[in-house]
Amino acid sequence: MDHNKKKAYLINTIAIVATYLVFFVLIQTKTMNNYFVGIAIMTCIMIIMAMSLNIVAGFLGEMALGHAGFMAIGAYASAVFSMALVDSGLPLPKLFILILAMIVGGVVAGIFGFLIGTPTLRLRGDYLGIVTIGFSEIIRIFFINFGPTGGAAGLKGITRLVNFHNVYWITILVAILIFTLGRSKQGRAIISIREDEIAAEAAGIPTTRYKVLGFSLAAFFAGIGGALYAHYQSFLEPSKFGFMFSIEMFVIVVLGGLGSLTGSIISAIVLTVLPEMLRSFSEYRLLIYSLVLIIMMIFRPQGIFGRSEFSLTAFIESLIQRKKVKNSIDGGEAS
Amino acid sequence: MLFYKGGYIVNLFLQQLINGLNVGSIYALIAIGYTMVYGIIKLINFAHGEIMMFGAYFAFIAATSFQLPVWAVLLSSMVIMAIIGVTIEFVAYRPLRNAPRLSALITAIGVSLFLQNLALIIFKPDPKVMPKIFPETIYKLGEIEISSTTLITIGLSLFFMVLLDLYIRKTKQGRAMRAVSEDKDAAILMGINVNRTISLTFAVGSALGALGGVLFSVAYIQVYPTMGVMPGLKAFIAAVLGGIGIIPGAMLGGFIIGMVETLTKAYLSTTWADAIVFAILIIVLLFKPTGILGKNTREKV
Amino acid sequence: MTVLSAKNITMQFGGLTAVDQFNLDLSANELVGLIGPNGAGKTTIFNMLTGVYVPTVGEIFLNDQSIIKKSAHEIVKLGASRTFQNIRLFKDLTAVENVKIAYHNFIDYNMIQGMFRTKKFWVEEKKAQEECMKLLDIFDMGEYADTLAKNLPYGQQRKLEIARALASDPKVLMLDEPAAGMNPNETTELMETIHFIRNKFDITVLLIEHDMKLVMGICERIIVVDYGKTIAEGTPDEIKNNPDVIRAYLGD
Amino acid sequence: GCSTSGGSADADVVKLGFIGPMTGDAAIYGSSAEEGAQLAVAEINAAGGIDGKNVELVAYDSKADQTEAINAYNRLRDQDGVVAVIGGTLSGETLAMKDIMVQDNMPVLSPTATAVEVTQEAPNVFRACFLDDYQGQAAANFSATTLGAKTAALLIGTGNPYSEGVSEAFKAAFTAKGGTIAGSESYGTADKDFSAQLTKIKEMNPDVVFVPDYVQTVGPILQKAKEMGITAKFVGADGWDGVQEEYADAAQGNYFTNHYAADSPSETVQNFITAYKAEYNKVPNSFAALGYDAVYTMVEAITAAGATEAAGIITALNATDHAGVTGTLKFDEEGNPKDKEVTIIKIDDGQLKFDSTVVNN
Amino acid sequence: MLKVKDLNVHYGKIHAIKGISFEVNEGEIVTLIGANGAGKTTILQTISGLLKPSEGMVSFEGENLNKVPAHQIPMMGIAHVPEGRRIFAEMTVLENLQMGAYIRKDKISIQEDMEKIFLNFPRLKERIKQIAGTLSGGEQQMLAMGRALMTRPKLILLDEPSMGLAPLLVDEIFNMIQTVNDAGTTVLLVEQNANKALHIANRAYVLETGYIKLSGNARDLLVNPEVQQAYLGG
Ligand SMILES: Nc1ncnc2c1ncn2[C@@H]1O[C@H](COP(=O)(O)OP(=O)(O)OP(=O)(O)O)[C@@H](O)[C@H]1O
Ligand SMILES: Nc1ncnc2c1ncn2[C@@H]1O[C@H](COP(=O)(O)OP(=O)(O)OP(=O)(O)O)[C@@H](O)[C@H]1O
Ligand SMILES: [Mg+2]
Ligand SMILES: [Mg+2]
Repeated sequence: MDHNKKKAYLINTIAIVATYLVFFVLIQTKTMNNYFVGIAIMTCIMIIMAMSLNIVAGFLGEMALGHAGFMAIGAYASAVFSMALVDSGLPLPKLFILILAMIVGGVVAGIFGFLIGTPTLRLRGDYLGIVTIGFSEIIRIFFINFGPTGGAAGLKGITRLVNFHNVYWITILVAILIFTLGRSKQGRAIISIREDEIAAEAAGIPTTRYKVLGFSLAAFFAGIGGALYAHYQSFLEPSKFGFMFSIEMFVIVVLGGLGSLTGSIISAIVLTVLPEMLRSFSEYRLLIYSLVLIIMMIFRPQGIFGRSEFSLTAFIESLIQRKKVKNSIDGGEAS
Repeated sequence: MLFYKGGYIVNLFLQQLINGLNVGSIYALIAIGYTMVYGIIKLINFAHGEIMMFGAYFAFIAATSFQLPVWAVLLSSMVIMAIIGVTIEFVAYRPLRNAPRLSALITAIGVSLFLQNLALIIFKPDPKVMPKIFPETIYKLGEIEISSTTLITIGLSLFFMVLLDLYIRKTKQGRAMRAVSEDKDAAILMGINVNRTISLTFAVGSALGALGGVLFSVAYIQVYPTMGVMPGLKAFIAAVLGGIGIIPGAMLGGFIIGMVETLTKAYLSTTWADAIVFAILIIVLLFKPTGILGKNTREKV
Repeated sequence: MTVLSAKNITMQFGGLTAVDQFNLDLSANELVGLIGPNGAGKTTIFNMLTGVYVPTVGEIFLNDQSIIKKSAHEIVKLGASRTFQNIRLFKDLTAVENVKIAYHNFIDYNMIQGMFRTKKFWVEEKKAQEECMKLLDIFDMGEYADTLAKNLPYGQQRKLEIARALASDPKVLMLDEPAAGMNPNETTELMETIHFIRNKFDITVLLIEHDMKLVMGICERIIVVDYGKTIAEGTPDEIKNNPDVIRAYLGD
Repeated sequence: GCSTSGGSADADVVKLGFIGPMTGDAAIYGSSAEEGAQLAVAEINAAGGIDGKNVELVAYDSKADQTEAINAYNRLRDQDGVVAVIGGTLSGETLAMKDIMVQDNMPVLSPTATAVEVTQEAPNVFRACFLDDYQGQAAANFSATTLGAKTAALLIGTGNPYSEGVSEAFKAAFTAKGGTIAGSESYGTADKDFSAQLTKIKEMNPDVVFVPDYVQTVGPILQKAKEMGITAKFVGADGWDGVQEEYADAAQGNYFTNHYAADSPSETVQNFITAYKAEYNKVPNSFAALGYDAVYTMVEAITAAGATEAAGIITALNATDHAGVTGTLKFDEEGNPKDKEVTIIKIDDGQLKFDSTVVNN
Repeated sequence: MLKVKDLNVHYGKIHAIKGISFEVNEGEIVTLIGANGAGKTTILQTISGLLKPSEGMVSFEGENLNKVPAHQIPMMGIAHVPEGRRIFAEMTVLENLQMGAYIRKDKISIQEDMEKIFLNFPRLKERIKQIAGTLSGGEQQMLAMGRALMTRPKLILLDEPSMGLAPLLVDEIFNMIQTVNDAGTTVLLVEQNANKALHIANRAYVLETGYIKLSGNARDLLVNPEVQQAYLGG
């Protein structure tokens, strides 16, 4: 048991480092140009957004359709903070500013998650969904009308602090944290609410508290995603954080499988890269994209991975296994 | 003088109320379609706004290219959209009948995007101007003006609401719809043709959506590919506000949203109008978690 | 010593009085049956005792502490837990996870420690796993630990629900028709299990059941309700021969 | 060396990039500008291209979304190897790309992005349209002087920087000329129902109502205003172009500021209109005209530079003196059009009639 | 009347029914008994068309049911009281009963049947306007039974009708089954309460994980030591 766990850790660590090294080499040798790097960065940000949304939609089982709102809060809060920090002229290293900005973005968004979640989480299902849409629209309208952050014209002049290297490791860190959250006492409590709220109460879970916790955590990580976004784009426009963007994130989560973090990751990659691949189809692009969406859902209604996680260890083992079986058959024939 | 001033303020207010009633009745019609489909398969049919948009395009074509009379314009658009609605259900939603609800929601989003972009390719992005298909007269009630279009819109939505509500509550087929919405297998055991019942619901819902689309485009003159998005969202909010799945609720919600929106623009702030609509929705839901007419049934354990 | 007591609790739904000035006193370590015709209000009594419903009138004390208006999870923490008439498991979780969720209050690490997997996390999780496995073993369910609840046979699901209710270390355990849907053999087995856990955990058991073999077989005291009111109370033998009970409930 | 594996290898074509919204709510702007631009490219190629090399316009949809725009731009640069970019079409998307464009020193000419910041601190970024405040000022001057208006009401699209920017300038200039702003009303970008605002404007009874927005918004506003019996003159900005088509009745007798007049005797203008109609079977709007001019200007600069290398093109752009459909285009040191004259158009009988020109001092 | 031949049913990869054959003759009460998960519910659901068999066939009065769409099966005269009752929880008691009569046209006879049901279950009459979902467990069971009878079936499939019922009602339900049967309705009964089931049944089949293990006359099975040991509690 423990041995297996150690093996899994090792394999996953190797895979993470190896993936990074591949990208590192590709970027250093300019095999991968800025266009691809840009897509890779956006993909990482979308992975964070999808995983954080998965806390609410997958773990908690609530239909949250306003994730872009929290992302907006995180983006604006962190941007205002980092702009002030840069203006102050303190000689701080870039990465340090970025990390501080991320924390600020995450915490502010988390606080909003808490404030919004506390009164609204007693609503169920579709009613909660509509309320989350409502809040995120209110947030967007606020930024459109709020002069100090540039209003509708947007907030300009944010220092670009994000590059592939830091965003990759931050994404990995967020992924690990959300993963371990799901497998902790707190995560189990949140998941039990999804399974059956009344039973969860009867099992002694303070459901309201854990709902708010799940909601705030999701908002916190969305805020981090927003902070990264702000410091990658260096320009923020309120219109970006509209209803369709929330929907886009929601689609990623459902397509990957509600509750499956690896699903979110794969699906975020597919759905960020796919539209880029379709770019040359110009106006047919969204038509194809929507068809792909419908067809994928029809053939895989529970999402790519359902509720389970993709396990690299198990995958490798099954590969080895198959090879062994094949070998033994081969051997059999030879003898 | 003072009296005159007071009367003038009241008139202005009444005029704004009528403006609100007009928008509201369109939201109400669209919301009824949402609510019906939701009622039966618990699916937020995100494509409903696009059904509305296509309905408007067909009416536009019927009115301009074929020069059909009003009733034929309305009828043809409603019939065509009913067929398209049923087809969409058959192709995109039926395979997901037993899938998790959120998956069907994603399909609905897919269908919505698909239709919108299809319209963009077929009809191009520039708005078409909807001809005035209703005889245009302005009625004056003292200082207040009501156009015939407004009256027709309000009348039609009230008519359909009452009709549908009676249908669903009182007729056998209506009961069958509710039975299907609650438990499909049990409905089959009663001898109900579930697929046909669902198709029928989609047909009715889509026809109403189309009608809403036509009225919307007549009231606001234009037909364009993204026209369904905003009214679709507002109508959805209306349906939720009134208590989703409940037809009079959709109607009530539609009128409330229309009123609130107009009065906010008139007396509070235009920029914040949408935010205020949402804020009211949220506040109402906090006090009445299942919408205004929603029953607060607790799950029996 | 009284563990759980209800004073004149009444529950009204609209015009319907489902439970009417009902009184209850449970002593430590008792095994009490609550029976009565369908719709008599038994489940509703459970719902009030466990905080699912707030009584329209009346008072409830658990270990001399009023639990009226306390939420369900607080009452669990104070020592009363239950099972449901229609099984309510966490269907997509494994059996052991179901139990661990109810063991929640005895796992001691905070969220940060959990996310960063400190030493404390590992120690506590190991303890939780062991304790929950012990509970499953009591019900002979060890082999099913990693099976998803929804894939368990019906009888096992019922037992898992009891195991889960025990994980919160209750003083009072309330079982709502635990034998429903079980065949006579399974019922007999369940009877033994209930007896066993009562003694092992030293708890009070309140039990709703329509299977007279089970009720008469293990209950020390039986309360009969009809139309929300107690109509009889006594030992199994007394109840068996009570004419009111025979007329309203048992039949002849 | 920084030669990449991108598609720039094809030496026989000169690739220009184009970015603008072609789907979604703002699709009309992007696609109009692209149509104008494509028309220009076709004409240029028919006339022999750039030193015999064909020009190719690679156009990508920005979906009016900043991330999309950045991706599109990155792709144009890295994958398609364009030598210059026409775009973006909207201010927002252009601002989003600006930083990277400046870093790359990519020659950029936006046909239609009107926000002030677009060209600031960006020596490589130019634009073909005049700025928001420029035409707002012109409209105010025209209203006060030519129309003799004493009071004006404004109807502003909030959340739309264009509408806000032009209104702001109008307000300032109109008051400076001694006029009074009777009040201003606003609406959101997605609004379709203007009855509440117009009911209030009717009560204000101003001489002039200034409504700087695009046709699809202005049309219904004018229609509604007419239905409600509002008699004030409506004045607008270049977004009105096209209003004579579908809303002739409602727009009758009103004015707007524009980049060019379709009934201008200028041969360039008439040729453009004829060609555009032939190609797309509709009348061009000012987005199309600006897209068209932008391509010609850029191609002239590339030809003048004699090479497809950025620094040369930018130098050449700075020396531009192009007589286009939308007037003579020269750039000031910031990259904005210099002394561009604003044309005042009157809508009359479903036609756009040249009324006068205004040059702000 | 009802013939099941070589029936195989799968849930995805799970092979729940593995080649079962049996029949029910007109006027009989036949009972299926067996442990949890033996496949009793699955068989009933296949008969009423809710599940499609992977192999084999079900025929009713000579007609192959596999070819009949599920919603037409009630019209042929088969009613099904499903496991877990499956009443329409948000409708009133009355509306539930009306749903049972969905396939019938004759208003007068519908009314008569309803009165009969109220006679058997006076509790339902008391609660006629109540939302069915708020009924107690036993009340819901009565409603489910009443609803099925409203279709006027020739054959009624009962899936654990006594589950959760008070002893008095259990007797009543079994009496009712007898009455219904006496009135000419054939009954296929699935029960955990094997003792009672075998007492009223003519014939019985004993199921074990997808197979028929034993079959025969109900009286004989009642005294069969194997059955006593496994299903009658000793
Ligand atoms: N939420 C509710 N709304 C309305 N009536 C209710 C509600 N819950 C229960 N009732 C009614 O209260 C009465 C008591 O119900 P309860 O479920 O407590 O009965 P019970 O004794 O548990 O019966 P059974 O043995 O059949 O489970 C019933 O008549 C039921 O219809
Ligand atoms: N929806 C389903 N998906 C997968 N397997 C199922 C499903 N329903 C039943 N099964 C399996 O099929 C087998 C037969 O189940 P069935 O419900 O028919 O048994 P039963 O005899 O009615 O049991 P019970 O007495 O518990 O009602 C069981 O092994 C069960 O686990
Ligand atoms: Mg009960
Ligand atoms: Mg069964």
